[in-house]
Parts: sequence; C-alpha cells; structure tokens
Amino acid sequence: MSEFEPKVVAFFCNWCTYGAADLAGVSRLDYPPNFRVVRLPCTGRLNPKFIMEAFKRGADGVWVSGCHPGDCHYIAGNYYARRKFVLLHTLLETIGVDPNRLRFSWISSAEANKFQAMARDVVESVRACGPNLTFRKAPLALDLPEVA
Amino acid sequence: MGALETITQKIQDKAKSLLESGQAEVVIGYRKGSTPLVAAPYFARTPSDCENLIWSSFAKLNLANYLPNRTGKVALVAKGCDARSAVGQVTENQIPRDNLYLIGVPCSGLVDPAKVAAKEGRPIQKATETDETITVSGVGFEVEIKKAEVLRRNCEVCSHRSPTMADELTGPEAPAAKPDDFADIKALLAKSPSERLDYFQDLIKDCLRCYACRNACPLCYCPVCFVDETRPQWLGKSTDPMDTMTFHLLRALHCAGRCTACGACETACPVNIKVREFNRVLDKAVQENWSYEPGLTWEQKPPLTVYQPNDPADFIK
Amino acid sequence: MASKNVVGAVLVAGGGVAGMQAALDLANAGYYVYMVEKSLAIGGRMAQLDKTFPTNDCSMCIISPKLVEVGRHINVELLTLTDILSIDGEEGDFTVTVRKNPRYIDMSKCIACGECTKKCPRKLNNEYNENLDTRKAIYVQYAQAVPLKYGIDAKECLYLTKGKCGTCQKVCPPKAINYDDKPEEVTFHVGSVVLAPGFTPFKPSVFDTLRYNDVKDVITALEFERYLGATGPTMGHVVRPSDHKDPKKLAFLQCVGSREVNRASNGYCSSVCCMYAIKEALIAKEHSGGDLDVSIFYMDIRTFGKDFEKYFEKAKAAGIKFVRSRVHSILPETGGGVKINYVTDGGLSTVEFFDVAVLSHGLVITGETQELAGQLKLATDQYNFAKTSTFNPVALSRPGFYACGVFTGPKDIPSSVMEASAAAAAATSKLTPARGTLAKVITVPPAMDITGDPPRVGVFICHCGINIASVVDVPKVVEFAKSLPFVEYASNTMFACSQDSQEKLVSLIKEYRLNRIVVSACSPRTHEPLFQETLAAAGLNKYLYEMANIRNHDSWVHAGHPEEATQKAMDMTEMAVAKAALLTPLKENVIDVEPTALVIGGGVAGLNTALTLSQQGFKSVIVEKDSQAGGNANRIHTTIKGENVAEYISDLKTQVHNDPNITLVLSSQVDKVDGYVGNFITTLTTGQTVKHGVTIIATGAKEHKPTEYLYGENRRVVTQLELDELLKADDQNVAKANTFVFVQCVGSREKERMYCSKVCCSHTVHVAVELKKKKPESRIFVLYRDIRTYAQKEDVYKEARDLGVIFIRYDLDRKPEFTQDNKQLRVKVLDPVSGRHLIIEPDYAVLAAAIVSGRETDLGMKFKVPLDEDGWFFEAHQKLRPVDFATDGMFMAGLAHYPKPMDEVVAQAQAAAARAVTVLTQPKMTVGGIVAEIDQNRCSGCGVCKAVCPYSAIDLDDKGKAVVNEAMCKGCGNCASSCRSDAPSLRGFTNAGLFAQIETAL
Amino acid sequence: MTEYIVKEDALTAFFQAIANGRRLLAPQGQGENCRLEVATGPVSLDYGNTHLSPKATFFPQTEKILAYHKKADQPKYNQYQDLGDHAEPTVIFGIRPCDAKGLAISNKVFQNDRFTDPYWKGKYESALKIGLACLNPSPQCFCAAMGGSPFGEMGLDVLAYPKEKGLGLKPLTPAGEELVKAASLPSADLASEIKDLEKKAIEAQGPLDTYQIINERKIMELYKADHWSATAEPCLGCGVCTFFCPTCHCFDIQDETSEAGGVRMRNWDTCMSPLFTVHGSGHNPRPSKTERVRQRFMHKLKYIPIKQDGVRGCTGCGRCVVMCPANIDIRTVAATMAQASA
Repeated sequence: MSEFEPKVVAFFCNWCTYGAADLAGVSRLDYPPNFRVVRLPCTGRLNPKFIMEAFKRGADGVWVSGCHPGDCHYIAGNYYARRKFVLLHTLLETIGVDPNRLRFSWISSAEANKFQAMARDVVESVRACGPNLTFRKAPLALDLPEVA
Repeated sequence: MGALETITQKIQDKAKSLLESGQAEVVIGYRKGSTPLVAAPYFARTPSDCENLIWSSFAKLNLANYLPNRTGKVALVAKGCDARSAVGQVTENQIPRDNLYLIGVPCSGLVDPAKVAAKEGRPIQKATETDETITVSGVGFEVEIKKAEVLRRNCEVCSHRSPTMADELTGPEAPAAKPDDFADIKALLAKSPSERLDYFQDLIKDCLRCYACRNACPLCYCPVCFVDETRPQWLGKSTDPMDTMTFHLLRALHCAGRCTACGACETACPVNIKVREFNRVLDKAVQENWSYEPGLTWEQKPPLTVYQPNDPADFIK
Repeated sequence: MASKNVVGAVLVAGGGVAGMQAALDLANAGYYVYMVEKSLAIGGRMAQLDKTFPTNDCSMCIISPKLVEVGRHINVELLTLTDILSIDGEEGDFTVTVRKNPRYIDMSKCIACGECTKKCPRKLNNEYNENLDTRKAIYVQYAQAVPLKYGIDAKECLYLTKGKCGTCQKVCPPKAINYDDKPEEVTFHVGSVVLAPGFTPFKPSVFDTLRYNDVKDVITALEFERYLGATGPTMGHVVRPSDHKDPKKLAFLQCVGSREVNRASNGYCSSVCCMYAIKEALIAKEHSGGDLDVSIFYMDIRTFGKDFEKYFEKAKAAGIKFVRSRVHSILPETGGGVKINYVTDGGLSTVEFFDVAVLSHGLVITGETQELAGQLKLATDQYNFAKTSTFNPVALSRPGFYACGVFTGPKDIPSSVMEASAAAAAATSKLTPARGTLAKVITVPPAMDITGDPPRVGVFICHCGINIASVVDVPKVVEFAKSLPFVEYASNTMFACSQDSQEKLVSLIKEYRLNRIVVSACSPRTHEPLFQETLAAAGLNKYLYEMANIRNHDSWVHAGHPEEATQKAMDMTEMAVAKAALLTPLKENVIDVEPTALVIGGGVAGLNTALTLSQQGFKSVIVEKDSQAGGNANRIHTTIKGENVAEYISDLKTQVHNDPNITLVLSSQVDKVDGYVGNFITTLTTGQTVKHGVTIIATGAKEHKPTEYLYGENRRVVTQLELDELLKADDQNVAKANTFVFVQCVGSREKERMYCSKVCCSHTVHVAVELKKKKPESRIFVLYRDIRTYAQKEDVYKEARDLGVIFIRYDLDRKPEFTQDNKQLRVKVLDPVSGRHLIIEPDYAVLAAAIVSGRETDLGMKFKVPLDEDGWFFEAHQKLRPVDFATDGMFMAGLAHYPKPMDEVVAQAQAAAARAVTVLTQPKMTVGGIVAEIDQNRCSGCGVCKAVCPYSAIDLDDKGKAVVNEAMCKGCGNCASSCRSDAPSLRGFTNAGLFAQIETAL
Repeated sequence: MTEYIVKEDALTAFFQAIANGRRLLAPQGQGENCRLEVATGPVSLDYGNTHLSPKATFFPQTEKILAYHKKADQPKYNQYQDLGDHAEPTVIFGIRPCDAKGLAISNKVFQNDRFTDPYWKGKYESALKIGLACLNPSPQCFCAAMGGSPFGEMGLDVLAYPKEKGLGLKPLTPAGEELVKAASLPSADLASEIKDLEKKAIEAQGPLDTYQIINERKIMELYKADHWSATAEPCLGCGVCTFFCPTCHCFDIQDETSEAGGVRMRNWDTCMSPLFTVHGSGHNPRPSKTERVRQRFMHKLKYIPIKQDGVRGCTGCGRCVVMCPANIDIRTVAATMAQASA
C-alpha cells in the first residue's frame, strides 16, 4: 500500500496569503503538493459552510489563511472572520474533529518563508491524522447491492 | 392561591386590559393542552378569549417564535429565556419595539415530559400540577412527582429566569438557578477526539431531518434556511449522517451568541435528541471569548456583528 | 497665463510612496503623468520597511496594491532607471529632458521568471537588504517590485565589463537579454513638476565614538528593519550580527544625525525616529518571544502623531525601557556585543552591556537632490530641505514646481501621502483648462450578449517558457482540460501573456464562440488585468475569466515532483473550469456625479479645501456653524515662521467671498443626509438643500478648558490661544510683563486624553522667542514633559535656548504646583537637573491646553463615517489613506482628523480637495463589477450584513430588506459569509462558484 | 377460519416458527422508545404504539433508486442503472391496526390501476403483517372515530391480541392462515372474546362524531371556511406530523453527485415545508402555512376519502397529536372543520 497522501483544501485571501504563496513561488520555496487553493477576496468571505463542504466531500484537512489582524485590505474583514473562526474551531474541536485537520493562520504577502513552513506543517499534521474516514460523507455507492 | 394560579390570573387580567385598551391586537400565551403534560400556544384576540390563557410548567414552546413577520401590536407571555429571544428579535429588526408588549413570567423551570415518562413507565392519561409537584395518572395508578426532579436540562441551569426586560412582571422575581457551568462539556473535552466524535454522531443518529428544532427556534426566522437552499444545493436531503451533522453544526453556528437556552428545540424534537448540546458548545465559547449573553439589553450587538482588535484567537498561527 | 496653452501632463520625480500617491491623484484627475525613478523599480524606502507604526501594518502588504495600481495605470508613464537632465520653460509648459539608462533587458519580453538570476555567477551586496546579504548582477530590486522586470547592474556584469560570461542570455527563456541596450534621451512637455525625491538615511560613520564603522554589533535602524523583515537576510529572525546568536539585550540610540550641529550639522529633528525605534523594539520583542530586553536612549520622546502616544504607552507596558540620556560612546566587547557609556537622568555615569546597539539615524536629503534643486534654482534651507510657506506648504520657490514627502522636511508616511495629494492639487491649479487633453481613455467594443448560451470554455495552458513546462506535463494538462465539462477548446501556449498569444486569444474567442476563458499560467494578482483587457477587446465581458496559478503555486514550488505537479496543475485547471462555467457577465453601471462638494466647517481647512476645489473648477458649499468663518485661526497671532495669521485669514475670507464657485453658509449645520458618493443630498439646518458628489469634513477642534493650575481663578493664568489673542491686541499688560511661565501638556498625554496635541511645543517656543526678542530682559520659563519641536521647528527650540529661555522638565507625577497669594501667582516646580524646587512668581502663566475633538458623533452617523475613541474622525487607513474615509466620496481635513499645525492643515485641505477631484472629475462613475448583491427573497432584514460591512455600503430599504449600494461596495464578501440565509452574494465569488471549486479540488 | 392461541411459554417458539428464516420485525423496547425493529431481544407485547409508524419499512426515508458512474473505465458509465427494490422476505409482528390500515391506504397510492411503484411493491408484497390489537388505547388514540378499530383488520394477514401473557391469533388472509399453521398452534374460538374486548377498547376512546359532518360537507365549503388561518396560526411548519403519520407518503427525488458518479434517490418530503410546492420560477401556490395546514387536513379528511371509497386518510393513531410541538390536535381541527362557516 502506498503511503497516505493527504488532500487539503486551502482558502487564502487574495491580498496576503495568496500573495505569500506567489512570493514563495518566486523564491522557489518548495513545499508538499497536497493542497488545492480556493482564492477568496478576503477571509471575511469565508463562510463556515465552505469548510464543512470540504470535509463533507472528503478533504483530509482544511487550511484557512489571511492577512494579519489589522492588515486587512478591506479594513476589518479578518476581524469579523476571526470571530467566526473562533466558533467554528471550538465547535469542530469539541465534537471531536482532530484539531490537526483544520488550520488557521495569518500570513502576510511578505512572509514567503512562513508560508513554506506553514504549508509543510499543515500537510504533515494532516498526514499524521491519517485519512479522514469519520468526518465526511461516505462515498456514494454506485453499484447494485450484492444479492445474498 | 399558588404562584401558578396567581400568574395565570395576572396574565389573564393583563391580557384583557391590553386587548380592551387596544394596546395589543393579540396576546400570545398558552392554553391547556389536549394531551397530558402539554400547554399549547394560544392567540387571544378578544377579552373573552383571555380566560383560556394559563401559566403552567408545561409551557415549553418559546412564543417569541411567533413574532417575526407579524404586523400590528402584540403582547407576548414570556418567561426569562423567551423575553430575551424577543429582545433579540427587536435588535434584529424582526419586530418593532413599539409593537411589542412583554408580559413577563418569573419562571421556576419547566417540566421535561421525557423525564416524567422515564420516571413513570406506564402510559400517562392525565397530569395535574401544583407549584412544587405534578401528579400523573393512568390505568390503575396515580403518582406525585417533585418538579425539581423532572426539570428540563436547560431549566436546571438558568442564569436569567425572570424576564427583567419585560414591560411587566406577573410575579416576584424567581429565585435564581445556578448558571450553566458547562461541566459536562468540559468533561467531554477531557475525552479523546474520537470518543467525542462518537458521542456527537451517536447523539444525532435518530435525526429525521424534520427540522422541528429549527422551526421551534425563535432565532430561525430566515426566509430560506441553508438546508433548503438550491443552486447550489450543497447539503443533501437524505438521512446521510454527515449531512445531518452538517445541519446541526451550522444551525448551532447560526444561533451562536443569539441562543437564550430556551430549550424549544429539544422540546420540539420528536426523537428526543439533545439538540442543544451543539449550541451549548458555542454558548460556552461566546461567554468565554467575548463575555457576551444575548437578549439582556435593547442595544446589544450580536457578537458576530462586532469585533475587538485584540479579540482572543490563540489557535490561529 | 490664461491666454497661453497649458499642457495637461505633470512630471513626478521620485517613485516612493509620496510620488506614487501624487501620480495616482494626478492621473485619476485627468492628467497624464510621467513618473521618473532613478532605480529599477518604484516603491522607495517604504518597500524596505517591515512594519509601519502605529498600527504595525505590514508595509509591503499595504504598499503593493499601490505599486500595482501605479504600474498599470494607463495615464502613468513609468520611466525607471531614468535621470532628469533639464527642465526648461515655465509653469504651464515645461520641456523636460531625461536620460533613460539601459536596463539590458527587453521589458516587453521579460517574464520575471528568475532563471537569469539563478544562473548569474556574480554575487554583489544587496542594497535592498542594506547590504546584509547578496544579490546577483542581474536582479530585481525586490520580489514585489513594479515593474516586475529584471535589470543588469552594468558596472558589475561580467559580460558588460569584461565581455565574458553571457550566461543570462543563454538561459533566458523568452530571450529578453539585450547587452547592446543604450542610454536614450527623451524629451516631453509637462505643465508642472512635482518633486518627491525622498531621503537617504543618515550615515553614522562620522561619529567615531559610536563605532558604526568597525563594530559589527552596532547597526543602523534600517539595517535592523531588514533583520526584522520576512524577506530580510535572516527572514525575520532577530540576530546579533557578529555571531548570529539570539540577542538578549538591545539598545536603540535616538537622534543619531538629528538634533546635532557639531559633527552631523543636522539641527533638525527627523520626526520619525522615536516612532520607528518603538516599532522596531516592539516587533523585535514579538519576534523573540517577549524575553528580549530593550532600552531606548533618548532626549525627548516625540510621539506626536495620531495614536502615537498610545503606541508609546503600549511600548512601556510591554517592558521597553526608555532612558533619557544621550549616549556618548559605544565600546565593543570581546565575544560580541557592546558596552554603552551613558549618563543617567540623575547624573550618574553608567556602563551597560548590550548585544546590539541600533542607531536611530535621521533622514537626510541626498546630494543628487541638492544638485537637482540647485540646477532648478529652487530655494532650500540650510539642511537642503525645500523652502515652503505655511500657507502654501507644497509650492516651491519657483512657480510650477511643487514638492511632497521628505524634500520639504522630515516626515512620516501619512504626512508624505497627505502632501502628495496636496501637491497633486497644487500642481494642477493652473492646468485646469488642459485636464483630459493628454489623458488616455480605454475604449472597448460592446460586450456580446451571452444570455442563455451554454458555457463554452476555452482553456489555455501556458508553458511560461520552461518555467511551467519543465516541471508540469503541459500536453497532458491540455488533454485533461479537453475532457472537462463545457470545455470547447484547449491548447498550450509558450507565453500566454505575450502580445501574439493575446492576439491569438482574441481570434480564438471569436472562432470557437468561447464565452468563458480559463488561463492556467501564473498569478491572477499580476496577470488577471492583462487577460481581462484582452477579453474585453474580444467583446467578452471581462469577468468571464478565471486563472489557475500553475506557475507560482505549482511548477516553481514542486520542481522535484513533476508527477504530483502535473496532477496539481490538472486539478487547478479543473477547479478554474468549474468556477468559470458558473461565471456570469458582471454589469458595470454608470452613475452621474454631481460636480459639487459639501465642505463642513469654515476654518482654515474648510476654506482652503473650497478654494483648491475652485481652482480645479469645482463648486463647493461651505457650512459653518459659527457666524463667521476662520475657526480657531481667528485667535492665532503668528506662525512659527513668523507669518501673520490675521492677514492670512482675512485674505482667505476675501478670496472665498469673491469666488463664484464657493457658497459660504454661516450659522448653519448639517441636518439630514441622503445618498452616497456622487449623489449626496444634504439638508442644512437653514433649510437649504445641497446636492453634492463628495463631502469634506473639516469641523476642526477646540481648545481644552483647563481644570487645573488656577485657570479661571486667576486672570494671569491664560491658555495659549488666549495669550495669542492678547498679543494680537497688543495688550499692554502683556507688554509690561517681565516673567512668563509656560506649562506644556495641560490636558494632553494624560489618562483621559492619551495623545499629544502636536502644536503646543512649537507654538510655545515660537511665542517665547518672540517675547524674548521684544524684551530680552524678560524671564521666560517653559515647563515641559518632552519638547516636541519636530522637523525644522527644532531650530526655533534651539533659538529659544540660545536666547535664554529656561526649559524645566517635569514628570506627570510631579506636576508644577500653582498657588496664589493676594493675586500674586506662585509656581513651584522641581528642577530635575539640580534636584531642587524652583519657585517662580510669573506675571503670566500660559497653559498649553490640549486640543480636543468636537466629537461629532451625530455628524458621523449622518454620513456613516466613524470616529475613534478620542473623537477624531477615523480615516480609511492611517498610513496610506489619511484624508479618505472608508466610505467612498467622504474626505476629511484639518483638526477634525487630529491636531496639527497650520501648514499641515493647509496641506491636508489641499489633499482632501485632490482626493475629491478624483471623484468630481468624472461626470459619470462606473460602479459594479465584483460587488455584492442581495436576493431580497432570502433577506430577513436582520441587519447582520449592514453591521459587518466595512464600507457602510448596505442599508435596509423601506420594506426592511437589505440593499447594496454598488457605488460604495468594495467586494470583500463579508456580508455574504455573515448572512445566515445567504441573501447577499458576492459577484465573481458566488457560493455556487466556490462550492464548485471545493468539489473539484477533491 | 378459526382462531389460535399462543401460550406464554410458547411465544419464543412461535416467533421462530413464523420467521422461518425470514427477517422478523417486532416491537423492541418499552414505552416511548418502542420500535419495530429486527427482533434481537424479547418481543414487547405491552406498549402504546411504536414511536414511529411502520411505513419506513416499506417506504424508507431515503431510498436510492438509480446510479451512474462518471469514470470512463467503469462499466456502463454515464448510464443510469436501477439499484433494485431492496426487498427481502419479512414477517412483521406487532403492527397496530391503525398503522396497518395506514399502510393499506398508502398501498393504494403506490399500487393502483394507473401506476405501480416497484420499490414499494417489492417490499410491501414480500412482507407478512401480523397486527397486535389494542386493549388499552392511549389518550391520543381515536381509530374508531376514523372508521377503524383497536381490533381493525385492514391491511393485516393475522390479527393478534394479548391473551393471558400469551397471544390470541386470528388469521385474516390465506397467507396468514398458512403462517399460523406453520407454527402448529392450538386452535380456539375466540370470536366473542374479541368482540367484547373490541367494544371495551372502543368505548375507552370516547366518541368523536364529527367525521360524518365533514363527509357530508362540500369540498369548497370546507376549503373556504374562515378558520384556517387561526387553525394554522400556532403551526411551526416543522412537518413532524407528516414524518410520523402512517399515511403520509410524499417524497422528493434528488440527485447527489461525486467525482466518481451520481445517485438518484427519493427522500420523504413534507407538505408543511414551503419547499414542497415552490416552483422553479419561485412561485409558490401554497405560500403560507395557512394553505399548507389546510392542505394537510383536507387531504386526510376529505380528499383521500373521496379517492379511496370513503376510507379516511387519518387512521387515528394519534402520533401527530402527541408529537406536534404546538399541540395542533387533529380531533379539534376535525371538530372545527365540521362546525366552521365558510
């Protein structure tokens, strides 16, 4: 059996963390290819249901990252987002979703190294959790049930 | 006359005078239910209707649920949690303050029929109550039970039993119950994540997705609920456990910082799911992070509509 | 002048933050801008900063959108690597000759992939990192540089100097290297010139006792800033330079090269060092986990700006030590670190060890700027700063020349930005007839109607030379793309962004009737606008476009994993296609703009705003609640430069009175406000209705009424403004008086008003000097906490001391004590130098009473603009938008924003006018695009969206349902994620589109 | 046919015999928690009624009916394939007569001269149904008023009733007869005992004589009556009544997709939800709860009787009466319908 490769959905704000990822590219800072980025204008756009949708569809992990508090391109989007994250984080952690599956971070557009380190850490943390078998929708059964 | 009768009398008198004076077009209160252990919503529109109004420890629905989209002046019979919901609805523009008159009932906690049924296994044909006790009877039996032993979970712990925001109180303030210390949630947190997940998945395994919890909730007045959305219809309509879980998690998130622990959701649940378990996780978070309790003033701003630059969020790296 | 033709273009010299702001305001007001920058890229000093005070905003994060805006502006012509050779002619029509120095790179070909740098063998000091690490001979100035094009350092390149190497030419994928590039002289015409040459940090080498030259652990603050920077030599890790160990103790030495006339000959205060030192100290502590011991050695702490005093308090609370002492020498320690000799406040000589000594060096005008000023015959002061007047703070001594930023005096970023906007207004005050004559407009064909058409997606996968294709199997991605739903066409392209690829894209859109375009290439942050323009040119709504960043986010970072990278590129392309198929054309609507401004407040700020707007050809209505205009300035005698304020005010009033563009409504206030940017309707308390496109709040502030020091009990105790009134009236008692005591910070910098009123110290030293000059035998005492005569005002402080004014410092816990005995005032104060109490019996005690805000909460609510906790109006961004409100069409000027001296008030007023002109100059405004919209069937009217909208763009209509004002929405999507029933959706980032991306990501 | 007796000590053997290798569903658990489930523990004989009606056995809340593969390497990809009727041979013991009647009513919806639903048919016809008559009806019970009886026989193969800790059995169909015979039970004549017990049980329910009036009133008279908005006013619109109702049978067809393919399923729907009738255009013919509540009661008490030869759509099981969070009691509503003026 090949080693488990986690699938992570990442939500980045356009102005900071997406920029940091761009800069990491410019600086050729390599990191694992395990996540797919959904670009948002602002972490304030992130509806908690997006995170639920990612898990529901079988993501092994979710990573949300935006501008540092105070740096929001839209003045206060990340301040409002932060309160939502507090609730979502608390809720998922309490109901038993391994906290290592869900990462929140603030990475500015200048912090390419932080981005690289965080990317590695996210993937390794999720890898350590193993495949998400419990907090997802079961894959659709597409064939006739076997007749006894 | 016991406290229950006194309150009932005061509700009837107040309702009558409000309707007669035109201060209210309708008084929303409770009537006696058609089956045991039930008090049902009642809409009194004429002074003579008012004699059907009662107060009882079976008055488990939150009548603030009937306020949104209502036009005209309305008076509401409200215990502490209901009044706080109504205050929340005013701040959320669901009813103008001027259209609302709160007849406040100091509440000593309501009875949980499931606990009664668990205590008395035989089918109950009839139930009566005094201030401290209820008496249930059926084929060949009659049993008296202390109310304190069969209170709803949310009534055992309650920080605001008396509706201090009410326009009028129908009795002296009720003795305070101990506030929710979330001891059980804290105990749960001591368990492993997988044990916790098992616990919550088991909690909702019977859920029918009937959404009675939502419909009984005074906070759930959205014209279109997220579970009913199409384009994208992102939440499945089947009884898939993850879809069901998603419903409960998101409903809890939507109620966060707004829930007054009235317990209407659990009352309405036809399969006795402790729905509020999810809400309580967030009640705890809201109190701990932002020291906020909803429905205590007319000016309060729900916690997700404001922020502080130094809000705590240590988990964000 | 009026008879002559004027040129509708302006030269902006200098590409720092001030120059950029001036250029943008000019270009957005309808002028063509030539921006000349000496170096490879714009950005200036701010691009080197890690964080900015007092908000600790990430400097690069906030400046980079501005860089991109300048870089892409159709009416800003960027001339990098360019020197100004001559400027001839006069205001209205100058002939400018410049030399464009060779870059040796064809900018139209360079894709900034960095292959050249990777292979270049020549390592050199990296100036961007203050030479703390290295760069190559072919390089970009910094990663986010604009233009993002490489250049060759001709003096160091092996090929250009020795004819050997040529590696870069070999490895450059698009063949952009041109070793034969030559300097080129270019001549163009402009109507006026804005100089924003900036500064260079003072080189501390002249101070041999500070040992900067030979001790590694003595560094400059800018070097330290680079250590703090995430893109710096240690990636933000604070180290001791000598051994790269974690430092435990850090010292900042203030006023290195400032307030110093012996070695440095810089008598002025550099204005920013106190704040940047506190910032660097705080950030360093943050980076080191808080255990770091930091001391700041200072003479006076000058935290005079908005929220600066709180920042200072925060630093003290964080444990940063402030030591009042000027350090005379630093000695190296064996094994690293330094010993600092200093004398404490109490006079004790002390030696203390520190790991690193950071020299807070001042700001200096460069030799090149001095030369340019000389060549252009512009008057400068003894420190080479440009000479300006209080009442015309950005105009230089020669008509047609204007300046902003540090050239007119040391200042911080917001003041520079304010001046930049002011310079944009002033520089075009005579060019109004030519507005729009040279500015270009983009014309695009009408977009085709695709209503009801099924999605037909075209996918273009870019090789980016070898940047993508060397890692990602591009043909495989193309084949995969062809299999995706709705994809009608997919192909690969060598350079998607090249001119020929763009042309091909246009023809393919037509040939295949493509109505959605996906480009898998590089970052949408840099390239989306380019492709969107191409879509528009092809008659396709530009929002029917989606990008997959398979270079920056894929091939560049997964070079070692080609298979995974290919899979990722396929997934990213699939995600983009899934979202693209759900995109809809976004409408941009046009709204009318009422070309009138409402100016609230008729003080110096308001009057200047209106006059500046009038010069630009716009009408304004000034509302003044008093029965006369002029505000606080009516009470002021003279400025620190000695100018007569009464004459100035009377002149201003006459100008306003005679100006047909200005209506002054006295004894009136704002009653009711409707509308939004472009279309406000305001009713005044006089019943008058004003239709206006923009609003400028210039409501001023007032002098605090002291509640201490016997004020109101003894008539000899007066406030600063009261003394000015007495001086203005030639009061005989004052003339006869022999002894004056000035008390500073009365009501400022205390618990209930934790801010510095900014103007009092300067005004006090000015008045003290005036009094002393009039009557040299008079005895004048100034009781102060920190003297804050920032910038060139320091000279007046020095003059006061030279004239014998006595300065006695007091602490907040030992305030001067006032008593009276039979009307005789007696002031007792502890002299910290002698340690003894002094008793003064003054004829007048003058209290520098705080400036307090009008706390115009009600006005703020009417216009939906916020106030901060001290009651000052709250700007959109403390650094980069100091005169704008977050709400579009709303601006502020003067003391309503924060206390400031008159020259800064005038500059801010001009700046507010300049910002307002960018709105008023457009007869129609385009709104829409990526904005939110509300599905009212889903709206419960709960108001969450309204509460969380940072731009006040959402309101509830008369049915209680939310509506978005497209003119004010900025597209953040906060409403869409906060609504429980998804009534708002953000166009371009709809739930459906994002869900589709999530689905295809997995 | 004759009746039979199961002695207390023969119960276990009896259940084994009737199951005969088939799946046996029987009441499990006591009181409120009593459910019809695969019998793994002792079979309850003393319960009011099962918490849920037995309809989910034949008409599951979620039933997957068709599926397709998206991946080209899978057989028949991009073509829908039937997922079968999920039927298996089953014996159900302990259905209350009201519920059996409810199933019979639904059966006419799913199988009639115009239409046959294969998924229902397969499961309904592969199940043998043994009812358990009620000796002590609960306060919410009113089957008699709805034309049924605590000893009603509609839809059952065998009617059982508790007798001296054992059972009395009355086969009702040949299949029922065969089933009971297979258990080799002593026969007895229980007809008069059944009659007496039935009379007693009916009397315990109390009379409800409004139905006849409803039957006689014209549809539009009932429909246009002025009480509907007051009747609906307390309704929360939750639809618990429909989920628990033994005769509610409405469903919604949904597709769910994933990267691998898609599944078409049907899920219970509820006419109490505005979504039930909302059109693609956004128009909703039943825009408020007044129309929806009226629909439900008119359907149960007027429309179904018209379509099913007078058989009322409500069987009087009383679940909605107990479950309705707002205590909207169909008995009260029926009384109101009988009296209300148009």
